[in-house]
Amino acid sequence: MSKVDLSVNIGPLKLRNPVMLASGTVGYGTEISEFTDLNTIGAIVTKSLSLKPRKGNPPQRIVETPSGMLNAIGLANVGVEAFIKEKIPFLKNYDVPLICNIAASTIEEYVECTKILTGEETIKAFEINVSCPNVKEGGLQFGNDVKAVGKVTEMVRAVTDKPLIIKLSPNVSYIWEFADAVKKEGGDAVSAINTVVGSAFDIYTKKPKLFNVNGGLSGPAIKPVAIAKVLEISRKVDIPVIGIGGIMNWKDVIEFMIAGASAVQIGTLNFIDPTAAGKMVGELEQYCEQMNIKRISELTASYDIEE
Amino acid sequence: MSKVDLSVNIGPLKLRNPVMLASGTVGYGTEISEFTDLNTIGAIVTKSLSLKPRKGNPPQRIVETPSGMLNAIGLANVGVEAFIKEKIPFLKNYDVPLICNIAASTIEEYVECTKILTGEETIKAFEINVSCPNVKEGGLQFGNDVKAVGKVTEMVRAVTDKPLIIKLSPNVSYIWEFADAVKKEGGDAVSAINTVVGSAFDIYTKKPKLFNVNGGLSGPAIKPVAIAKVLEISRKVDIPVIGIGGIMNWKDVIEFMIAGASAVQIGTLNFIDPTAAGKMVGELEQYCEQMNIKRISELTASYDIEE
Amino acid sequence: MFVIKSPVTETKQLQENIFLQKIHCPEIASVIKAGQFLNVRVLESTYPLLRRPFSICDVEDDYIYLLFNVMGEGTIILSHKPEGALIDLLGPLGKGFNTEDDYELAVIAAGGLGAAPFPFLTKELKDKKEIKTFVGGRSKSDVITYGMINVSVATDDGSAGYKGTVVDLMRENLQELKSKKIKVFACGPTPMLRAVKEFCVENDFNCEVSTECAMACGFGICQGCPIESANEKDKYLLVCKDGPVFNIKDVML
Amino acid sequence: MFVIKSPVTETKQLQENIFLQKIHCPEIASVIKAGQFLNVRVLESTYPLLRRPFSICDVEDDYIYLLFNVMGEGTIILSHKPEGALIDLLGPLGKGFNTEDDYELAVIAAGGLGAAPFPFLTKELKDKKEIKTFVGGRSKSDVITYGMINVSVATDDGSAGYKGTVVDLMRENLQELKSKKIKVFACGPTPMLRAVKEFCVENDFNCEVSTECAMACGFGICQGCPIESANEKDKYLLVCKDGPVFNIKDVML
Ligand SMILES: Cc1cc2nc3c(=O)[nH]c(=O)nc-3n(C[C@H](O)[C@H](O)[C@H](O)COP(=O)(O)OP(=O)(O)OC[C@H]3O[C@@H](n4cnc5c(N)ncnc54)[C@H](O)[C@@H]3O)c2cc1C
Ligand SMILES: Cc1cc2nc3c(=O)[nH]c(=O)nc-3n(C[C@H](O)[C@H](O)[C@H](O)COP(=O)(O)OP(=O)(O)OC[C@H]3O[C@@H](n4cnc5c(N)ncnc54)[C@H](O)[C@@H]3O)c2cc1C
Ligand SMILES: Cc1cc2nc3c(=O)[nH]c(=O)nc-3n(C[C@H](O)[C@H](O)[C@H](O)COP(=O)(O)O)c2cc1C
Ligand SMILES: Cc1cc2nc3c(=O)[nH]c(=O)nc-3n(C[C@H](O)[C@H](O)[C@H](O)COP(=O)(O)O)c2cc1C
Ligand code: FES
Ligand code: FES
Repeated sequence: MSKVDLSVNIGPLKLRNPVMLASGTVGYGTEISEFTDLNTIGAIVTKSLSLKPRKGNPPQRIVETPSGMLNAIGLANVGVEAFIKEKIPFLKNYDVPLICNIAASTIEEYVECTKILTGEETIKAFEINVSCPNVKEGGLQFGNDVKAVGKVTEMVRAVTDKPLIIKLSPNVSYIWEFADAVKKEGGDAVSAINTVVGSAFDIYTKKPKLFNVNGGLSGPAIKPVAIAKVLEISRKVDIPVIGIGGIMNWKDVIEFMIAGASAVQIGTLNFIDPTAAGKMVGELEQYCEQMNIKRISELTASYDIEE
Repeated sequence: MSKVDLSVNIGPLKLRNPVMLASGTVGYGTEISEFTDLNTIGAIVTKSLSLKPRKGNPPQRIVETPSGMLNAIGLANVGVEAFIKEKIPFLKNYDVPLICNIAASTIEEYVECTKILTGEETIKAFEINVSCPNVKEGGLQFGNDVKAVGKVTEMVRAVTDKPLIIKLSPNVSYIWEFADAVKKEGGDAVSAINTVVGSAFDIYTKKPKLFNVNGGLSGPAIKPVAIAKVLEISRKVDIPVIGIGGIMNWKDVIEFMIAGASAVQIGTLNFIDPTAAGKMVGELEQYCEQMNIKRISELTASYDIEE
Repeated sequence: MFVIKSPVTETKQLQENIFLQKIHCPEIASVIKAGQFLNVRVLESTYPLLRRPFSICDVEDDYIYLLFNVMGEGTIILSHKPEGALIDLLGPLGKGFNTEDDYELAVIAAGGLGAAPFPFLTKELKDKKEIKTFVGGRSKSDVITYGMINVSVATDDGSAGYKGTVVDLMRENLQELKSKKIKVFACGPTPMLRAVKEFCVENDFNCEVSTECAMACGFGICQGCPIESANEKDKYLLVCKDGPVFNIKDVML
Repeated sequence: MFVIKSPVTETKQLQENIFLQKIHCPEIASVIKAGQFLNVRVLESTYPLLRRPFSICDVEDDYIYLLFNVMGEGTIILSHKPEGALIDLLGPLGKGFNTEDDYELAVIAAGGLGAAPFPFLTKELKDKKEIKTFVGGRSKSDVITYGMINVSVATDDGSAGYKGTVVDLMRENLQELKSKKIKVFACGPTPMLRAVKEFCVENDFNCEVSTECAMACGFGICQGCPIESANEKDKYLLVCKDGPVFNIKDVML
């Protein structure tokens, strides 16, 4: 047995270690399970689910940028019903906490999805995506409006007793205000950050490289931004934070935890090295041993900042 | 003589070409003049000037990040007075439009600086930095508050007839609202973007890598973000935009212009290749010739987006 | 599927801009099929960040071959890999060509770098079927015939072979093609694939095309590579997982 | 100042982790002075984005030498440059050592990689002044004596030479140092430089130190490299432009 306690609590949600797989970067777990033993990671978050299946945006959906990538997938997903029928059975084979990420165009749809899913025993928590910048009719207004985020939290809270995480948009002036609204309305934690709005043009055709024009920037390019957002929330609001954005290795995980994260999610890295998340767990343990840290949770918000 | 007309207008300000050097990345022109013939570039923007000299932040002020860098210089500058006495005489030797960038902690200080400088014939325009994230006592509140930005524009407008550019912060929900306020209050143009707030921690000492904790992210990492912001302003507000953020070569210049920029500024690249900005001008001309573009200004907001 | 670091054993410049790279990778060599691809991480760095997809060009014992042209940063780096350098491969990915159908003559149609998957397909087919290959390019220097047999060449500018597109050339040979039970295997730029599709639909030829799309993951987790399904309305298939080889009946090009 | 691409002609591994790189660059070789530095772009890529500063280690005809240890991405890439590879140099930068003062004995104090500027300084001084060199490191493998003369070694763990810091060793030799008119030239980690300063102030020795700081530009335009002035209150000097070599009287360490 290891001398280091790698388990972490995100409010009422207990994970065996802080390394989760981020929404939209592992589908529903099937493909990644060929590379990473899901039983070794902290939790898996599904691709954003909506009430009905979504086709997603036409191509091109992906553009590479310096140390990052833009995506405009358009929340392509199988819908809540097919998820329960076709995807949950596979995930039942694993002993890994399943977190359902939900995206919707209206508050009612968020509530409806949660109601349907909350009865599923396999689902251990909900992550509400209020911040996906790619869906034109919805998403963005929620993510950028403190009141709407508060309202979504309140309404979803009313229909589930499971841990409730709100995933925040970085594309706002003060992210802590959103975390504060989540806390006030009974949310258990926030995830920070979703992707940063970005765009790119082809200089010969003058067309946007993404069909959707704007996309979400992810990957190491945004890590400093994500660290600043996690720190901002951590210093201002007493709520657990899940750190996300550009994590490429175990060092980045530690950096997020120091800046205030209770756990982290691995996103874009899964595309580049689908074995990486699993491997990090052991490396985190080594760091803790080397630094004489008994419980990894001690790292959360352990920043040494002179005031 | 070239067949391509490279000149651009930024409201009342006419430049011989769209390639400007960004504030804080060329000091007051002395050092860069050893590498780039200032007479060949579009304009030079000074390091942000404040009423009194500023010492700036203690080290560490610079951190490299993937395809980017964080800086927390703290607006170190010689102050308005020394600028006039010691720096303007050097710049008088060149036939390059000099744009004075001003940073301040109060609206009164902005006005005061502008009043003092507007009499200097060498100064061709003002760029008001409302968005520097590194000065704790000032700056940030302006940059994130639409009313304050409107107010600064109005007050500075009242004391100068020279072209007035407001440099906007990207760290806001809707940058177009700020551009709109600038336009309403009589500003001639906006510059977008200043740096994106970011942070980084050392995982062994748990200290922030920057003394100031937060810094401004610049370089190619932020280019997609800057492109999206320029596009947002261009689609919503009828005001000239100066595009800034992560430009590494002439292709990036074209991309910014297509997305809506009338001209651009080169920042971080000056540190890496101080000859680059000068070299771009010829490359822009070649592109125009190849694409059969008679005036480079035709490129501005020439994006081909299906609605 | 493997994520594996394997040594480059040879990088040969076939033509201006076009490279053939030999890699020692028994794990992948022993299982990969023609039409499948690998997603290659060219540097252990954040730039380029994403892997680059390449068709499997050929397999020889424990060795695999990639055929690529230098497009941008990723392929420049790849082309400079010295002997012995490790490259990080993810694969085999996607569905390969279905060679098992009922036909006598395999008709291969390659446009430019679309030649990449065909040396291996040729090897897989040559003892079982007759093969006729049509290779096109803008100009002589774009025509790649490496590893293919029974080749007719077309160039847009007439600098080699027939003057016209590869599909024009196939049309010229229509009688011969109609004389046997054939299956067409095509790979090349999308406009060419559209022309191939039209040609095959007209003549009721069975046809598989290898498609391309910008990709992030290459194995179905990012949803980055949609291609419209021809069978189900309002549904996208994934190029990386459901393809890259599709029967022309199944996708909208 | 030049921005110039010059070919690496040799990369020699001096010790575990420590490399000496020879570059053909007559432009810089003919003007650079000991204590000045170059800012090196290791790749034409956005990662690593910034140049990396390196002291000029030595100059020989048209060739310059860099001495570096492998720290991270940048120095890894540099250490792998094959013969003939071009690297992009910006320099000469900063102010070098002032060797012209009035003294008989030049006392060189190097800690670890702080040895880098001293082979060239030694060459500049050796016909004009007497030289005594103190070199320290944590352990034997950190001690670099390349290109230096009249060397005494100190290691923290006693695995080579004197057991203790390089300043402890200088203190041991205080009588000898006091017997002549000396000037101390020091380079190494900041704690070492502080100790050197203290030692020199105590004994009223003239002393110049070569300092380090995270840098972006290296030539005075980013304001990224402040060091507190000892003469003017509330003023920073720039390590890259006003330094990296400072007289200990002029800066707070
Ligand atoms: C299934 C598949 C098989 C392929 N097989 C081969 C092969 O065998 N030989 C070969 O030379 N090339 C092949 N390609 C194309 C090859 O992947 C690109 O040429 C390569 O990625 C270029 O990388 P680069 O860094 O040199 O170019 P850059 O232009 O600098 O970068 C390419 C960027 O564009 C994106 N991209 C790649 N392909 C496309 C596309 N079709 N449309 C839009 N964006 C794209 C990539 O994600 C990457 O970010 C294949 C592509 C696919 C999808
Ligand atoms: C004037 C000067 C002269 C130097 N001379 C030499 C020399 O001759 N030999 C040698 O081996 N090293 C020297 N160094 C240190 C050398 O620049 C770093 O070791 C090198 O940048 C490491 O790069 P890397 O990418 O391998 O390491 P990484 O750790 O991956 O990257 C280094 C990063 O840290 C920053 N950085 C560099 N130096 C420092 C520092 N002192 N404090 C904080 N951050 C820093 C850089 O900007 C860079 O972004 C010198 C530094 C300076 C300022
Ligand atoms: C291709 C792609 C698809 C994504 N889809 C979703 C999604 O459906 N729901 C969601 O909440 N976040 C989604 N994200 C955001 C990620 O979960 C994560 O917040 C973001 O990518 C930043 O982390 P990274 O830099 O590690 O990728 C997606 C990201 C990518 C790259
Ligand atoms: C070291 C540094 C100092 C800067 N100082 C200023 C400043 O004083 N005033 C200002 O308006 N912008 C300042 N900026 C922001 C740049 O002008 C520019 O908006 C930003 O860096 C984005 O462009 P880039 O990615 O091309 O660097 C500074 C940027 C850097 C990197
Ligand atoms: S490339 Fe990721 S799903 Fe196809
Ligand atoms: S490193 Fe830029 S001013 Fe010194």
